[in-house]
Amino acid sequence: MKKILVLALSLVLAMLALAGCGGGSGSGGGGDTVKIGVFEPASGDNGAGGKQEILGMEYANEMTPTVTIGDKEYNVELVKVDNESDNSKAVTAAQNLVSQNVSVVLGSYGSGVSIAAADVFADAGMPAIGVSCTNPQVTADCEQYFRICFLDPFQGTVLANYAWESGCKKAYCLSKLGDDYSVGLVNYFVEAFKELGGEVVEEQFPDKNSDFTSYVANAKNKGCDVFFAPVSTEAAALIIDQAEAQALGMPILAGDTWDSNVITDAAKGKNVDITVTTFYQEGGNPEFDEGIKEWMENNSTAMTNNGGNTDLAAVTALGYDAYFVALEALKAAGSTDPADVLAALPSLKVSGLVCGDVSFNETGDANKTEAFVKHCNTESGAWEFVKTQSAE
Amino acid sequence: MVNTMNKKTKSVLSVAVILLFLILVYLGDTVIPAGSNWKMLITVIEKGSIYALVAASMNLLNGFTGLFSLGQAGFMLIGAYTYAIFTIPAASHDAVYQYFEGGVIKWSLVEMLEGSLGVFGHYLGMLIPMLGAGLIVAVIAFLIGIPVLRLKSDYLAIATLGFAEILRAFFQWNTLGPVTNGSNVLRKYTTYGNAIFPVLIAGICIAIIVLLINSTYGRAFRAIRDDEIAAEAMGINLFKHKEISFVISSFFAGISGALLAMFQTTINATPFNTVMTYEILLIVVIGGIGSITGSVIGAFLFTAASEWWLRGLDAGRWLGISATFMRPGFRKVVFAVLIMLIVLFYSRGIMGDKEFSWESFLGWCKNLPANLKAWPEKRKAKAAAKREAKEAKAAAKARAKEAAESNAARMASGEALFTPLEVSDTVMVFDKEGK
Amino acid sequence: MAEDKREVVLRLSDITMQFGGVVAVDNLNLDVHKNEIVGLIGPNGAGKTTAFNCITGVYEPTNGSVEINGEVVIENHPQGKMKDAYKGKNAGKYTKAITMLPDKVTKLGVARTFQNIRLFKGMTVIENVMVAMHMNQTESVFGATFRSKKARAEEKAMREEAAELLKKVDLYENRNDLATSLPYGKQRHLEIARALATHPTILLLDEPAAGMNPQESDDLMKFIGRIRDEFDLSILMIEHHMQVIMGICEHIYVLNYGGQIADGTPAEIQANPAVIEAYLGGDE
Amino acid sequence: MLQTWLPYILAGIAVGGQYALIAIGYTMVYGILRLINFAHGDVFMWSGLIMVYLITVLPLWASVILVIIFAIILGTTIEKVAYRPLRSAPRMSIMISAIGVSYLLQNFALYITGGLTKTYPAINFLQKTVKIGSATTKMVTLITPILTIVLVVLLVMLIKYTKIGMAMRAVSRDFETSSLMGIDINRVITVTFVIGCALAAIGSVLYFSNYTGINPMSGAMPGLKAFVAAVFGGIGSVPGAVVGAFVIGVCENLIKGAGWTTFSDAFTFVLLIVILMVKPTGLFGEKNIDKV
Repeated sequence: MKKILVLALSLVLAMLALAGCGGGSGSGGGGDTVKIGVFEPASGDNGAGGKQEILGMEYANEMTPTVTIGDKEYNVELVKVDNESDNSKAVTAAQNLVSQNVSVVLGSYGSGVSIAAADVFADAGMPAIGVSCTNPQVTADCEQYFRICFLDPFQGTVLANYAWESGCKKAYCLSKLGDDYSVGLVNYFVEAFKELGGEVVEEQFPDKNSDFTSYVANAKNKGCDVFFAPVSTEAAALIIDQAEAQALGMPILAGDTWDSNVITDAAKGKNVDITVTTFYQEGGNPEFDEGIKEWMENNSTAMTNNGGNTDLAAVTALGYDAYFVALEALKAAGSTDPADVLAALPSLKVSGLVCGDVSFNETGDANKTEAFVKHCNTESGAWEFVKTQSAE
Repeated sequence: MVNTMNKKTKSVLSVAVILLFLILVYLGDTVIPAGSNWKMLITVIEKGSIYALVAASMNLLNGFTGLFSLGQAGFMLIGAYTYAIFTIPAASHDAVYQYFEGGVIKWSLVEMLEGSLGVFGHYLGMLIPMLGAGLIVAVIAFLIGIPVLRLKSDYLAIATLGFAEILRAFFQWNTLGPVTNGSNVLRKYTTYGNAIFPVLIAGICIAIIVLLINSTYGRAFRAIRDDEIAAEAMGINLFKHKEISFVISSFFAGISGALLAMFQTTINATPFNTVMTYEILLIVVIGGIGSITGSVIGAFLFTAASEWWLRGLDAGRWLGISATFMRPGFRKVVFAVLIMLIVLFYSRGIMGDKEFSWESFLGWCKNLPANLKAWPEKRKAKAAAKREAKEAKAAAKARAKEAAESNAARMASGEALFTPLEVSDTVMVFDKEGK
Repeated sequence: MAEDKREVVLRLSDITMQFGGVVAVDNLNLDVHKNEIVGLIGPNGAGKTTAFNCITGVYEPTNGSVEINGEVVIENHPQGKMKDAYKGKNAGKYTKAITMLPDKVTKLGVARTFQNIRLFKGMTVIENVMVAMHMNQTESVFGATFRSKKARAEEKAMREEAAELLKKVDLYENRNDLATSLPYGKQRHLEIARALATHPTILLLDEPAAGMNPQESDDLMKFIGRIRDEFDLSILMIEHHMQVIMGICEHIYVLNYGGQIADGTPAEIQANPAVIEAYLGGDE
Repeated sequence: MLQTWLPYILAGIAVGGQYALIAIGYTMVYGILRLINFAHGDVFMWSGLIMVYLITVLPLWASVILVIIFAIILGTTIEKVAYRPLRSAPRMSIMISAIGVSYLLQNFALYITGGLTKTYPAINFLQKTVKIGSATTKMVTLITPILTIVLVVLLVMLIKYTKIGMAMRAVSRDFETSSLMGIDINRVITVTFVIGCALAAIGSVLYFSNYTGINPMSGAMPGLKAFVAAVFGGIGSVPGAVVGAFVIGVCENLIKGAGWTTFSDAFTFVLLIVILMVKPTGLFGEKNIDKV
C-alpha cells in the first residue's frame, strides 16, 4: 500500500513538473492573443473586494473581447493570479504573471500587495495599472506603476473636511496592524483633521481580530463624535454589528473600501450612520449600470462573487475602466510588447470611462480631484449620493 | 565500482555538481527573458533555497535536538527587519518612513561602504547587516531560550509560538515606528541582483549546519533527541546544549529572514505568522525529520508545487484538464491533502533520516532497473506478508482481549495483588514522553 | 562487623525521598568504599532505583545528603509544603539545600546505567560511546563546527579511545551497527561501556543482569569484576539475580518498602531473617 | 469608574465563556492523549461555517442540532483518520498530523467560501440588544456565561459520577494500566472528542452570534487563546480551563480598554509564558513525575 502510494505520489509530482514546463510553452505561442495580467486578491482579507474588482474587468472583457493593435486584431485574454491579500505571496504571484508573458498588469485592490509587487514589475519592465490601490507609495519611485484612482492624501483630506464640516470635533480612528491601506489613510486623515483643529484618538487592531466590542466601547468612552474606520470590508461588517449592539451613537466614516454591498447588507435595518468617500456613484452612467447588472444576473458565478446580489461596488466600475485604459494603452503602443506599452502610458489620455477621464501625472497617478460622498440608507440597504467633494 | 569510490573522487564530483548548478542558476537568471515560463524556475530556486535554509535550521532543532519549536517565523521576522532597516538608501528614507519623518536611522550601510570600497563595499554592506540580522536574532533567541528551553516538548512548542506572536505585535507597534515603520512596509532596501546570491548564501549556511551536526556537538544534540535522561547521565549539560542548538538554529533563521526580505523586496510583519511556521514545519516533515538533504529537497518541492506547478488548479486549467471545481483555493486543498497523505502514510518523509551520499545515490541508480523489474513480485510478497500480519494482529488482539478480561476479573477478585498481571504482546504502548 | 579501612567514595546519609504522601526511600544510609562492589537489593518497588536517582541528581531527595569522595554534593531537608507532610526521620538534621544536575554528578565521576536500557537509538555503537566523551572535550562549538586543528585532534583521540573501549567489551566488531540492532545482552554491555567512557570512579549499575540466562549472568559477573580492576572502580549495583549479587558483592544493603532492613556481607544477608521474610513474604 | 469599565468586563466575560467552551475540548484531549489538538479551533470554525449553509434550508433549531452533530462527526473522524494510526508514533508526529489537519481544514474552508467572509445568520433572540447599567450589549453576552457554567457543571458531574467519566479519569492518569484493566481506550477517546466537539459547536453558535463574520482563519486565534486558557488553568482540568478562559477573556478586553490595542493578542501569549515559567502545571494542574 505504502509503496503504491509513494509511487503514485512521485508520479503525480513528475506529472506536475511536466505540467509546469509544458503549460507555458503551449499557451505562449498563440499569435492572435494579447494577455492582460490581473493581479488581484481572490482570498484573504481583501478577497471580496478583489473579486468585485475582477468582475468589472471580466464584464469589460466580455463587452470588448478584442483589440486592434497596429492593424491586427487580437483576442484579449485575462490572466488572473491570486495574490491572497498577502504581501509575501504577492511577489511570487506577480512573478508568475510576468512569466506568463502578459503585456500589461491590472491591479491590485489593496495597496500593500501592490507595493510589494512593484519591484517585480519594475525589474521585468512590466507596466502595471493600479486600480483601487490608493496609497501613494504604490507609484512613488516605481516608474512602471500607474494608477487610475485618487490617492489617500487626497481622500484623507476629503474625509477630514467632511467630518469637520459636519461638526465633528473629536475623531476615533481605527486601522489594522500591518495594513498599509488603513494605516496610511488614517494617517492622512489625522494630519488633515488636526490641521483643521480637531482632536483624534488612534487605535489599531491586530490581524485576525473579530472582536470589536472594546474598540466601539473605547470610542464611546473617549467622547469621540465620529468613528473613522477605513478598514477592510470583513472587519467593517463586524464593526457595524458592534456599533449597533452597543448603540455607538456617532456617525461612522470610511474610505473607498466600504463602498461595497457587504456594508449595505450589514447595515440594513440597523441603527447606524455610515458615510464613505468613493470613486464612483451608481447611476452616474446608467448604461453601464444596467449592462453589468444584466450580465451578473445571467452569470451565477459573477453574482456569487459580487456577494449574491447586483449592487454595484465602486471598485467594479474602476475595474471596468482599468480594462479599457489597458486596451487604449495597447492601441497607443501599437504592439504587445510590455516595453512599448510602458512607453505609451505616460502620455495616454482616456475618456468615456465610467469613473471619469484618466490621464497620468509624472508620478503615474491619475489626475483626479473629486471624490463622491455617499451615505448608507439603512432602510433600503442602498447607497445614497450626498455630494462630490474636492480636497480644497 | 560503487563501493570503491574514494574520498577524493567524491569531493571532486560534489564540487563539480555544485559549481555546475551555480553556473546554471547564474546563467539562468541572466539569460532567461522575463516573459518566459522558465523564469518561474529561477523564482522557485530563489525562494526554495531560502526556505531550504530555514527548514534546515528548523530541522536542526526539531529533527536533531528533539526540541519542538515553533518560533521560526518570529526569528525570520527579526532577521528580515534588521537587514532591511540598515540598507534602505538615505534618499529613500523620507519616502519609506513617510509617516515617521524619515525614521531615526538615516543611513544605509550599503551606501556607506560602497562609497569607500566600491563594488566590494556594496556586497560587504549587504553581508554585514545580514550577519547582524543573524546575530541579533541569536541574542534574542538566547534570552528567550533561558526560560523557554526548560519546558517539555509541546509546552515548548506553544511557548515559542507565543513568543513569535508577541514579536510580531512588537514590530508593528506604532511607537517603534521610527525604526520599524510600524504597520507599514519597509521597502527600497538593497536586494540582490542575481539568483545566485541567495543560493550561495543559503548553501554556505546549510553546509555549516551539516558540519555542526557531524561534529561532537551534533552528536550531543542527537543524544538529547534520543534520550534526554541518558544524555544527561552521560555528562551532557542539557540546558547548555539546547541553548546552543536553539541559538544557532535561530541565527540561521535570521539569515534566511534577511534573504527573504531581499527576495520579497518589501517587508511587513503580518505574513510572519503561525501559518508561515507551519509551512516550514511541513517542509521539514515532507523532507524527513532528521535529514538536512530531505529539508532541502522538501523546500524546493514545496515551493515549486505551491507557487508554480499547482497554480493551474486555481485558474481552472491544469494538465490540460479544465473543470469548474478548479477555482481559487483548489490548489491549496490539493496541496493540503497531499501533505496529509505524506504525514499519515509516509511519515518518514522523502529521506527519512538518511542524508545524500554518492554511494547510495549511484547504488540506487544502478539498482533502479532491477528494482523496477522486481517490483510486481515484491508487491505480491508484500501483500502476502501484509495478509499474514493482519491475521497475526487479529489473533494477537483476541489474546489481548482475553488477557484484559482475565486481568479485570482478577483485579476484581483481588488476586492480582499477589501475582503479576498478564501483559499481552499487542497491548498498546503509549509513550507519554514521546521517546 | 569488621570496619572497612578503605576510604569511603560514596556515602548516603539519611536519604529520604517522599513523593506526595508516599515515602519511596526511607532514611537510607549507605557507604561505598574504594574498589568495593556493593549490592543494593530488595523486592520490586523497594525504592532501589529511586535511591539511584537521588544519587545522580535526577531526583532531589526530600531529606538527607550525598557525599562523593568526602564532599557533600547533594543535601536537602523538607521545605515548603513538604515541611508538614514529611513522614521520614531526621527532619531537623539537615539545613542546607544543595542540588546538583545529573550531568554535574557525572562530571564528578559517577556514571550509571539504566534498568530499562537507554541507549541512543539513532546512533551507532561507537557514536554512543563517543557521546559519553563529549563532556571532556574542550573545543568550543565554533571550533568544532569549523574543524579546527584542536577539534580534529580531539575527535580523533575520542574515536581511538572509543574503539579501545569497545575492544575491551567485545563490541569492536559491531562498532558501526545501530545500537538498537544489537542483541539484548550486548546492549547491556554497551551501556556499561558508554558509562565507562565518562571516566568514572564510581559506577552505578541498575539491574545489569536483568533478562539474562544463568550463563550470561555468570559472564556478566566476571565482566563486572574485570572492569572494576581494570578501570579502578567502585561499583554500586542493583540486582535481582541473587547468584550475581552473592557472587561478586562485598557488601549488601537490603531495602523493603523504602526502608533499610539489613546490611552486611553476603553471608550475613543470607542468614538474616528479616531479609528472608521480605523476599518470601511473612504472614500478612 | 465601573461605569467606564463595565462594557469591557461584560465583553470579556462573554468571550471568556466562548473560549471556555473551546478550551474544554483542548484540555480533555490533552489530558488523555497528551496531544495539542491544533485542529480543534478549525472544527469550531467549520461549525460556524456549516451553520451559515444549513440555515438557508432548515429552521434554526434543526440547524443548531445538525451543527452539533456535524462537529462531532468531524472531530471523531479526524481522531480516527489522523490521530489513531499515529498513536504509537513519536509525540512530534501526531502533533504534526494535527497541524496538517488544521492546514487542510482551513484551506478547504478557503476553497468553499472562496476566501470571503460569510455572515453568520442572525439569531434574533441572541442578538437582541439589552441594557445593563451604563452598557448596551447583545443578549448573547448575558447568556454565554450562564450557559457555559451550566454545561461545565454537567460535564464535571459526568466525569465524576458516571462510568465513562471514571474511565476517562483512569485513562488520563495512566494510559497503559487502564488498557490492561480492560478499559476500551478507543471508546474513551471517542467520547472525549464527542464532548469536546459538541461544546465547541455550542461555543461557535454563541461566538459567531456575537462576532458575526466567519472566514477560514476565524478559528485560529480563538483556538490558540482557548489552548492558552487550558494551559493557564492546568491542562487536563476542566474547571481550570474555564477559569483560565474567563481570565483571558476579561484581561484581553481590559487591555483593549486601556488603549493597548496593539498588544491585545500578544498579551495572551505573555500570560502563557508567565504561567509556564512560574507554575508550569497551571492553576489547577497536578504535577506528574517522570519515571526513569
